[in-house]
Amino acid sequence: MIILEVTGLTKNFGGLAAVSNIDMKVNGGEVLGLIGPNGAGKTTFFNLITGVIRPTKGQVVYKGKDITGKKPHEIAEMGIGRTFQLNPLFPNFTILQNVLSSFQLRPRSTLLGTFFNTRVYRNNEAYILEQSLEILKLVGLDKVKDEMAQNQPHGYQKMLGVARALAIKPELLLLDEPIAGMNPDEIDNTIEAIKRTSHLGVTIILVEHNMKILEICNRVIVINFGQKIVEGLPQEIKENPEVIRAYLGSGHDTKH
Amino acid sequence: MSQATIILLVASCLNALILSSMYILLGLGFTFLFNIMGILNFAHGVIYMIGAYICFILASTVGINPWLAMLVSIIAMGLFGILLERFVFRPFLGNINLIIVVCIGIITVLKNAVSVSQTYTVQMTPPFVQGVFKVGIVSLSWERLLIFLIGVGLLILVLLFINKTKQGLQMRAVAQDKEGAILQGINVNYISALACVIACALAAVAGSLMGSYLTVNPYMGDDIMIKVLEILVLGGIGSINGVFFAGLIVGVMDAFLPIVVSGTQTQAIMMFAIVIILLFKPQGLFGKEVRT
Amino acid sequence: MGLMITVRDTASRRKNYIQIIICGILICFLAIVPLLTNSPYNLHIFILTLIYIIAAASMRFIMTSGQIPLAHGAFLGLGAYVSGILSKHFGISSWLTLLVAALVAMGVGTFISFPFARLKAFYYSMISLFFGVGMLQTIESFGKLTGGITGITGIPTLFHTASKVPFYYCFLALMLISLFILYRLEVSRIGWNLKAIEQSYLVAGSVGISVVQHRVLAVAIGCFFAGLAGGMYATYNVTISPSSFDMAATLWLIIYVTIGGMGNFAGPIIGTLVLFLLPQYYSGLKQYTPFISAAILFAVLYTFRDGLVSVPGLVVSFYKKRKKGRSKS
Amino acid sequence: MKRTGSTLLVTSIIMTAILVLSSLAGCAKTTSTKTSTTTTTTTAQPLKTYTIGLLAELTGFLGAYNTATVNEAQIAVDIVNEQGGIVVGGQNYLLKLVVENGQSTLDGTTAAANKLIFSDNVKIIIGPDAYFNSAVSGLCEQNKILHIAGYCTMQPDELDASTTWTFLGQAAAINYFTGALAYLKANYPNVKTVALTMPDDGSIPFFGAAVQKMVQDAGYTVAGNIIGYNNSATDFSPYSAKIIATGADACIACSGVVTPNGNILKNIRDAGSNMLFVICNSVIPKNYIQVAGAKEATNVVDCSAGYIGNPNPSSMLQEMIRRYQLSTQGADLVTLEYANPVYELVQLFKQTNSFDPQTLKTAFAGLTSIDTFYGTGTISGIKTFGINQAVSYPLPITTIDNGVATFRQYEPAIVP
Repeated sequence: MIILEVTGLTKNFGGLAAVSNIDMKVNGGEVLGLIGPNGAGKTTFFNLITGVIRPTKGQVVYKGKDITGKKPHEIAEMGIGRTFQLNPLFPNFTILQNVLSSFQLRPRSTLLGTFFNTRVYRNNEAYILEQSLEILKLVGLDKVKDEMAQNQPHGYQKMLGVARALAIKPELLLLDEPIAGMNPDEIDNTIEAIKRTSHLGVTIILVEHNMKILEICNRVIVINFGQKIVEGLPQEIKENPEVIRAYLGSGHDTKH
Repeated sequence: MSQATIILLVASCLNALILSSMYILLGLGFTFLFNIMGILNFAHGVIYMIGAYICFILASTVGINPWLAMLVSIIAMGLFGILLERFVFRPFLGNINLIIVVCIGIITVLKNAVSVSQTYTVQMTPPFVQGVFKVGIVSLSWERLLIFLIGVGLLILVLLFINKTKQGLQMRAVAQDKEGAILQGINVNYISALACVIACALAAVAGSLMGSYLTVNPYMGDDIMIKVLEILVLGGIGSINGVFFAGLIVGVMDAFLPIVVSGTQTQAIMMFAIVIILLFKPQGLFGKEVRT
Repeated sequence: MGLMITVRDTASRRKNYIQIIICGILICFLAIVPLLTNSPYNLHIFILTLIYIIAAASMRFIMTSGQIPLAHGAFLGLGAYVSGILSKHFGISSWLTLLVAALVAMGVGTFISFPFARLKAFYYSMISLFFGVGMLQTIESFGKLTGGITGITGIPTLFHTASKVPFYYCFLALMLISLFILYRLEVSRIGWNLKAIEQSYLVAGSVGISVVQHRVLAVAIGCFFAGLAGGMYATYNVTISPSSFDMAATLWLIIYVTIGGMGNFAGPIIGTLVLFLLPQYYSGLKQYTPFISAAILFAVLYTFRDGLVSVPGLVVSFYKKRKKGRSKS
Repeated sequence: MKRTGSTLLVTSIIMTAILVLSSLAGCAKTTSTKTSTTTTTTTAQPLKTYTIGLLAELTGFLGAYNTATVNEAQIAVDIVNEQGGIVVGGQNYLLKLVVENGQSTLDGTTAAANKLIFSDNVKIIIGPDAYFNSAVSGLCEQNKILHIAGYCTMQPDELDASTTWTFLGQAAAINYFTGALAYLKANYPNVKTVALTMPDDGSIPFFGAAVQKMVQDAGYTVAGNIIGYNNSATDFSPYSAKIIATGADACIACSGVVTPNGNILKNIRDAGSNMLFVICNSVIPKNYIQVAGAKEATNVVDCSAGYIGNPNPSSMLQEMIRRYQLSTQGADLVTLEYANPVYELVQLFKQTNSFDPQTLKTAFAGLTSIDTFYGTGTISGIKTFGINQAVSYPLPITTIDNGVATFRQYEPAIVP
């Protein structure tokens, strides 16, 4: 069954089109890789889906509902979680507090309940606490839960991003360059964590310019200059000449 | 339309131009500081006041030529700008609260220092030029014309500076993207200091001129400060063109509103005009688009 | 309160106890102030301090969401004028006007903040600045009702007694209630969401925190207490004038918060206490007093920028470090 | 580096702690000492002092001006003390001024008045300036404190029938206006319509209304409404343009300080109009010449502070001028707005031979004339203020032509 459908999505910044006329379908439960060199418009694409910026034209349909141009928190409520490439966390909170403060939606407490510290509110918070600890175990951050987030190594911060995204109990999870700038064993851990997550039945779209990610994708879409150039299984993509040209054209490991 | 009304209108238009040139002069310096260091220099009005006082003291107490006095005051305030950047702004960059507090400290010290040190007499800088000339039915004093000319002249100079010279280009680079500029090997501290110097020098010019046109007193900077903020926000934070446009608007309002309403109401009306404009165009008239 | 539970390890529990004890001592001290001083004037100063503590604390509450309300002094004024005009010209009971003042301030604050809540926090600061100045100019220019620049005199008071003691205890109670409410909000999820928004509104949005709602909520609550404080000021001080709610008032509130310590709930309280009571000590210097104030400002600013509340922690860490150094050598 | 920093911290904490504690202690101490000073007036001592409260705006926009006037008052007190002080009840007293700062805000002034009454325990308060009296008169009424205002802008609650303990010890805006109007009436018959201008600081509904009435009673037609200007405007030429546009024969600057009035005059002349310009306030003519410029300062009538061209100044006034110039390197006297009340008080003390405010009040209210630095003052004001407690004295009229000020005559300037 199709969980997310994007038709003719376009975003122009001034003159140039960051994303132009992209169509795609995402099936429930799959891991979809969205790869392309730097500046190909991958992050813009995520921002468009999650309502951070409004598309110039085109439509985003999630589980049959049109979510084009909704507010970020509304889209999050509908169960689309995401991580960020650059500032994935609240720097002045501890790891655990980061995850705790990401539980906004369910269970939810009323304003008055929150203020008067009712039993409901306290139960909710207790429940949230154990949930958070579980999530931290899942992504392997339970050892450092009381450390300040900003003092953590890059890999941990990225994983914290994933944990926070999981906190909203997403059915669709958008990961923005989850392994960018990681060292090899960090990459292995991350990929493990992503696999575990997807086994929980979460649909995952991940953006990378690093071809290594292909091994966990069921399906891959390559975009360049804001346009979809090929779509297919990881194997086909690896050999595809256009892709290779795109990558050699803009050396993808100049970054970092 | 009677002749009196015509004279009134023409005179008001001239007032508008003169006021605008003064406001834009101050607004530019303020915008530089904001663009390059990302700070709101609430002490700008006081710097203007100090500039006026230096010129006044040299010209009337010491008794040297007012033009020379103005030059000295410009240089002095320029140096003051360097100190300001190094010891006041740089330590607190990025924390707007601390910047505000430190600005209050400076304002308190300078203002009270002046009002304590000066005995109560009417103080004003001797005029730079004198006399009146007539254009048709409207007559205008050379003094006001001078203020206008110097204002415009300096504006052109500043524009040439930021558009033509190397430092100017570097300034724009820093204003657009600090990290990028650092990567490009631009010395941001140097550029910031330069911005401070320019801002303070412009304030000193404005202060010296107004000090001879009006009188000097320790509180002359307060209203100007609000005007500058109006211009900054109305024109769009950090946009140079915005400063020009907003400066003109505020000048026109200041010249024409007093004719229809009385005294302090002009201020109130202007404020709410601006608030309403911002309610519909929050990023100002020339501001860049802001994302949530 | 899950966010609190997480920090319930032994060390921080001890810290909490210490905080509670300090609060207790402070409250006891404030409770016996009328017995300590025999002059109505000193009591007058303390009453003003109570009022400004509410103002400063409410301002900090807004600031936790990353917005700097540059009209907070004006909102004090709004409250003061609403309560003053209502009770003087319309003869409404002062108790009622306190509430009305708070609600009016809250309403106006919300109205102003709403269009700007979805933008960068900076724009709210700017609009509030102009709104504040504009409001004062309006008060000054429409003299019939507001008395123009001279302000309003002869406002009916809460207690018709010469003694200031009833005022003191009434306002002390009001202050404690306000602080309690603000504290509960801060340690609850709302407070943490505000802090989250302040750190990164992008991330906050992505986990389902409604940035707009929370920012507006923060401003509304802050302005409510500002209005309350203003009303208290009017009903106590009998005379109000625009000049005491101008830009400078706002900036001084920011000073109370920053010097006390932005990072801690106790910050504005300590800041206000110190910066309000100290000037009484050197007010004999007449026109030279501002210099002392400025000196204190710079001293605090350049020695510990996290404000006075950060001092004990710094001292403790300093001695711990020294002990370590000893044990090493 | 860190280490020194932290030691700095420790010291500064201790400092702050000490300051806080001692501030409380300080409050308590001040009260105790003040009570003791007041008791000294009753206990037997060779040299006794009597304390008078002086309420002034030492900081804020009135700061510089009031610092000067307070200085004048202090000089007056010094003169009295050097002449051996005053004798009350057969006992010789030296006068002492306690100055409190109102910070140029109404609330600050209220606080300062509270401090004078409750903390310094004074029974007589001189000052404050201008409309800040509205904060003080009521307090003095409640606490039976003799209050001698330095100036009065006719705002509500400053001086009216309800404030029986408040006296106006020094010529106010309305006096200057009365003098100027009388001179205008007598010497400029061809003036028919006048334009009125004054600062738009909330005084227009009250002072403005009174002035407008007086002008119409004098048989002039007022051109347009009263033109209120913003005291802190950057440029006053819009107001000048407005004044010229009214096409009046003369413009009367009913009150206000030198900067706006001088600039309005200057801009009127620069705009090519030569209408008669009448200034009524305490500022001396030479300041207007300075602000407006020699060429622009012409065809001006000025009714200003009392000591200009005073033909036979009292010995007190001469002494005052001498000392003031000594203390300020030859600056001009300002207005004596706090010195005159001191002078009047001294006379009252001598007359009633007591410090009791009640006695002093009844004595003052009973008088019809009292001596001032500027000569004999008349006590009047029943029609203007609703109470007969305002001291007015002859004010000098000066005309300015091409930057030359010439003293014309004295106008009685008695407020009805």
